[in-house]
Amino acid sequence: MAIDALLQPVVLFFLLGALAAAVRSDLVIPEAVAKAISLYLMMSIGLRGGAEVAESGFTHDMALAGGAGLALSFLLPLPAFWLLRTLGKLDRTNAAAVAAHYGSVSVVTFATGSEILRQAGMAPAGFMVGVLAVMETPAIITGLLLARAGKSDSLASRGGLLHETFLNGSVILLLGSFLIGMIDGKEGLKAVAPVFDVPFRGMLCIFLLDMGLIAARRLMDRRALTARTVALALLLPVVNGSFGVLLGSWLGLDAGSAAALGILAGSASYIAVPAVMRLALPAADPGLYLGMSLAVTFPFNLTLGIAWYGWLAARLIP
Amino acid sequence: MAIDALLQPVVLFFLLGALAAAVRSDLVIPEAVAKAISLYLMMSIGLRGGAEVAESGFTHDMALAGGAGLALSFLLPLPAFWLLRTLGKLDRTNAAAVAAHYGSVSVVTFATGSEILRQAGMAPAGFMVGVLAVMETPAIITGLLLARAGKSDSLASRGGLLHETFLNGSVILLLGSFLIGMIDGKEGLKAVAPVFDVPFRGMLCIFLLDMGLIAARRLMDRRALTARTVALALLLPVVNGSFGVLLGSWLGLDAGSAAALGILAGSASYIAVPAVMRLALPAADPGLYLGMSLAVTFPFNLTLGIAWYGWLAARLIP
Amino acid sequence: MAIDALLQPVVLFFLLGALAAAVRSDLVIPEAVAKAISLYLMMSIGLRGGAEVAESGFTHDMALAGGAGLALSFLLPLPAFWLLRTLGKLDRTNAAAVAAHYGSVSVVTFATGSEILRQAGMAPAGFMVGVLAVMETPAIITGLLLARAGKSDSLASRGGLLHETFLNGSVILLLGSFLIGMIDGKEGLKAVAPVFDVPFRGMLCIFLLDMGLIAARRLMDRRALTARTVALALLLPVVNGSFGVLLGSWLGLDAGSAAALGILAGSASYIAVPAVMRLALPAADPGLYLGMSLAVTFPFNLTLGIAWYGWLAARLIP
Amino acid sequence: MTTETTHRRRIEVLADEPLIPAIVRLAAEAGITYYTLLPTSGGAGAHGRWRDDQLSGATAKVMLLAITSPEHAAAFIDRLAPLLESHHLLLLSSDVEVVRGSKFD
Amino acid sequence: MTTETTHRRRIEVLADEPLIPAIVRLAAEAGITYYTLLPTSGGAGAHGRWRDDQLSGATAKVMLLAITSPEHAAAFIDRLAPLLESHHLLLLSSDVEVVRGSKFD
Amino acid sequence: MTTETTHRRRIEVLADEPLIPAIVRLAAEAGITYYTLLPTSGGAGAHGRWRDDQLSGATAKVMLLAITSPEHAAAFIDRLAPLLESHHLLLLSSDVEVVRGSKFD
Ligand SMILES: Nc1ncnc2c1ncn2[C@@H]1O[C@H](COP(=O)(O)O)[C@@H](O)[C@H]1O
Ligand SMILES: Nc1ncnc2c1ncn2[C@@H]1O[C@H](COP(=O)(O)O)[C@@H](O)[C@H]1O
Ligand SMILES: Nc1ncnc2c1ncn2[C@@H]1O[C@H](COP(=O)(O)O)[C@@H](O)[C@H]1O
Ligand code: NA
Ligand code: NA
Ligand code: NA
Repeated sequence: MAIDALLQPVVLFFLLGALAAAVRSDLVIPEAVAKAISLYLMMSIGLRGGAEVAESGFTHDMALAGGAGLALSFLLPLPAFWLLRTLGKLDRTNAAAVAAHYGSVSVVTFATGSEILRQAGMAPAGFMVGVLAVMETPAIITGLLLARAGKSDSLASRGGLLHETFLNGSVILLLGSFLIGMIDGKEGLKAVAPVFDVPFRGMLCIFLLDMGLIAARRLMDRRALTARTVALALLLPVVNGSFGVLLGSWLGLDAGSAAALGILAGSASYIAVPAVMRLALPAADPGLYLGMSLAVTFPFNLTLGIAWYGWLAARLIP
Repeated sequence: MAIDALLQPVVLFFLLGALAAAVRSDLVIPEAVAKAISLYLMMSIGLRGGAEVAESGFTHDMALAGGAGLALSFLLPLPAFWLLRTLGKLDRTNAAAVAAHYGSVSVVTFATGSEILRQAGMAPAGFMVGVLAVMETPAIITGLLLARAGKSDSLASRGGLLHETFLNGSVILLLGSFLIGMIDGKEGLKAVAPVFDVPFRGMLCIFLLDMGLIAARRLMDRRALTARTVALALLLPVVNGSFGVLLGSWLGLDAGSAAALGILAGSASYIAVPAVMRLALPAADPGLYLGMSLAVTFPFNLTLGIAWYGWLAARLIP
Repeated sequence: MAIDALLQPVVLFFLLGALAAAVRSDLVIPEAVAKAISLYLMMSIGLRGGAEVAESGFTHDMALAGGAGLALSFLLPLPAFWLLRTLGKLDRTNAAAVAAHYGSVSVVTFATGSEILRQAGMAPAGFMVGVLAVMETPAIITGLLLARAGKSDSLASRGGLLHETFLNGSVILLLGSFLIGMIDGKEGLKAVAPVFDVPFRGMLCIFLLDMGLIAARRLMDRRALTARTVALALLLPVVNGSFGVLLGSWLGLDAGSAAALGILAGSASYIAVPAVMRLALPAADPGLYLGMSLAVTFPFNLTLGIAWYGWLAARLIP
Repeated sequence: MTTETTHRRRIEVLADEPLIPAIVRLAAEAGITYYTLLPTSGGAGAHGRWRDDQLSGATAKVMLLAITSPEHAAAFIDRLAPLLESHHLLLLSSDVEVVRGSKFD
Repeated sequence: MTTETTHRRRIEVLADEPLIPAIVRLAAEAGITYYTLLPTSGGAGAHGRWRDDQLSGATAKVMLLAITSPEHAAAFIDRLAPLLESHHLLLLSSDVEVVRGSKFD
Repeated sequence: MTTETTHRRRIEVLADEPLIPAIVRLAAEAGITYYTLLPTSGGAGAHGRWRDDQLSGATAKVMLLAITSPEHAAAFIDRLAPLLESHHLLLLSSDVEVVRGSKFD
């Protein structure tokens, strides 16, 4: 699976973007369009997941996976925080901010992973999209508690923080589309499938081209990254992701869904969490948390992590 | 039809957008993309309408519907103006500006209505797209006459007004695409159907998500709206729209086309007319006319109005 | 072929855009979206060309066409420079800058031409996309040598020039997509065909609408253009393009590929080359080179040039 | 060496997009033919809050920047002043120094 | 005729997008309720280079422009000054002339 | 309490996008390493009218803003002045006050 996965257009376009940035080409995807594609991906993922749940109905597995996701998002920041403080030598604020990113999830990593698993005949269950939505925010709360945030000099004390945390646009769009998918079902979505289903993988290619550009440019301007933090940005996904797969298999999920839980646990946020952290923990360095999650962990997951979580799940759940 | 219509993805995405704005989420569709989708919708509507006319040839109904649309757009602002002055207690300038919006049409209301009618087996004739194009501008002229505009202190006296009125980008794009559709016909458009036909409903979903955000945000910042103007923004579409359906049925149009004439009469512009009014009647409050047309009338038509015009047409024209 | 070609949606949308600009309508395609579509076109052209080469394997024709393209791009600026100096009465710097544009190529002219040829049963070989990529930059080098550029007062001496020349975003994207197409082949690209293959012609329509607007607006603000330079902007494509067809036929290429070589030779760059010239030859007038290539040569090729190169190739290579 | 600079006026006008062509014509009447337009993304004033709106463009605001001589600046301000309130405009004027002052008359 | 103008302070704050609503609230506390937001596309400072980033918006910077009285300007600067370093803000203050000065208190 | 402010120079350069990296390098030679880039959407000058053009970016203009000490500002102006005409640049210089002046040398 690993080699095949690496040669798929989605991954090759990511590498093309990274290469273009590495040679300092001026290639740029207009940000308005990149943003729109990221919204499209969330709508599409939500709708398709919801439609599948509408078909399968509520199941025991669904509740288990949801609970597991909630727990993971709340708790994964704790060991991560400890590693970042000790091995990473980060101060409390930065360690807490980074830990929140690793407890939360990356929508695009999930999307790419789902496609690769599907290709390999291990499609995750539709309800995993719900788990994805559930896992976005709890980690932020843990992160803020770890940082003992909310000191008086912060602009965050002027409000807006709760909104950024719970009503983040991407979370709402994902959950809302999931609900619409559940209401309308596969049949009701037929008329919009030429936009939200069929072109999904192609749109993902364009988005990953942009991610390659952004990730590589961040890596080249790695002012904030040290050898220690780079090492942790490789270690955390492996540890968290493997644990996610183990948990999924222990809970009796099918192989595809367990692999997806691993992908969620192993991925790190770079859209919802940074926006909250900029406001809540302004003293934390965005160069650090975006550098780790976007420039190191994201490419690692895309190229090796997803393949590893999939392989592990296939071994554990035959 | 009403309930089914409300549960369609297009409407649900509108409600999702409105909800996101209502809870003050930061969800935003990049404006460049929203603008591009609105241009896409006009191209698609124009092409498909033109291709249908190319197939059906010119008919008696077409001429009747065109004449009716022209007359409606010129004359509907008159009773609206009177209602806005008396019931609405607006000054002359504001009443004239608002009246022009209600005489003109909303392309997206028409597009959504056509899809809903088509779903219900009442597809309007292709030439109704021509009627849509015809109805965009006459109401502006009536509005300006009502306002006795063109006083010397206005920047409008420096020209540009005629261009904004008659050569508004959206009108040209709609008419031009209609012509291209007529020239190339269904056969000639086959190669571009994967862009201009198949994905239409999905694109409409994305656009309506944005409209939900914009409409709800305007409603929440309703500084310029009073109970009276909100009531009129609900009354005007019902009155104008019902009259449009009656007129269509009296002229002998098929049920779908009569319903579409009702949708056109009942809808209010929020793209072409505001741009002209800002220049021609700067003293009129954009918060008022955009608030009424976009934040009240548009959602009303989308959820109830279209269903009502369709029901009425189906009753009158069996 | 000529008349049919002129009535295709792609060409009609170009004319619609030109007409809208001519009547000074405010129609505008948001630049972020236009830019994104141009990137899309390059990805699509590259992928499809690469996939075709993956199927056909490397051939003798491919090497010949590549060598011919390289030579044309390096050498076509020389006679163009001479004509621009003598007939065009341009100074050395401006003549050199313009000559570089005509030695290089226009991706959209190639894309539109390929579609028109395909329609006429003369589809060019997939490797012509590689020739397109090869022809983008050599002309820039010849142009800079002709201008004896690099004087000390130029900002270009502060570097960046080599990057702009060889690592221009559009060149990298085209070549990279071509490679991905070769790696994945038609089979591997199936999942992304709904984005990169099927909607190609429709997307081209939207882009050409924008090109019509831009070209006509430039022509109307033709400050920098003289009767002589306009005449040359019509003469150069005919001469270069006919020579390209002759060369292709002499090398034994099939009729479609020879016509495509003519289109490449006859077209003038308006994306990659202007960006380099602004930096390398700041004293050259962008109004002149963009006016000639975008406002005169591009419309000429679209409406007449392509048809002529196609006709010539069909006659020479039965 | 120190390059010599000249004093000029920096005029800034914030206006709804549909009004810009007319304001450019007004500026030309006051002798100002060179200008630069800058985009904006939101704001708040006496007439409420706004966000960027490219849909109709009716309430998208654009900032016009013109560097000019004190005389032309005064002529322009005189013409624009009566329209400020009715057209919801913002008009700013400040000092600026330029090289090659003759280009900015 | 020469239209009379009044002196005011031009305040500019460059801040990451997620901070803007909080800064707008801070400005309101200092008596500044009217403002305009301008987009930016890149830059470099003590904390490194950046480019426009609409993806998360976390590091996209926005320029807030407010014309106000010297008193309100001072009150705003007093409140913002302690946050400048920790929040990576840029704060500028300069002179500007406006017509109808009472609108800009 | 009134926060202390320091006088600095506000330098603005309007240039075609492809020239920006070279201008940033020129600024660095003059000791200016911090700057902000602002987008523009159109304008008119001695070389004609223009509109935003992201297609090739060749004639899209960007505004570079740098706050710096008078010495660095002068050094930058000296270097840029000879290029103004040939490169179609706009160069503005004005006074501005900042908090924590040492950050803006
Ligand atoms: N004092 C100010 N400072 C900055 N921008 C302002 C100010 N007053 C008004 N504006 C801008 O000008 C627009 C129109 O102002 P108004 O007519 O007062 O609503 C506002 O929405 C703001 O964007
Ligand atoms: N002296 C300056 N001139 C212009 N912009 C600046 C200056 N210093 C900082 N900035 C802007 O403010 C941002 C944050 O500054 P810093 O906190 O120093 O990284 C930078 O990325 C620049 O965009
Ligand atoms: N006096 C001015 N005020 C504002 N912008 C100007 C001025 N002069 C030139 N510009 C801008 O600088 C660009 C280049 O100027 P030019 O080289 O004169 O064509 C113009 O297109 C304008 O956008
Ligand atoms: Na995670
Ligand atoms: Na109407
Ligand atoms: Na050529």
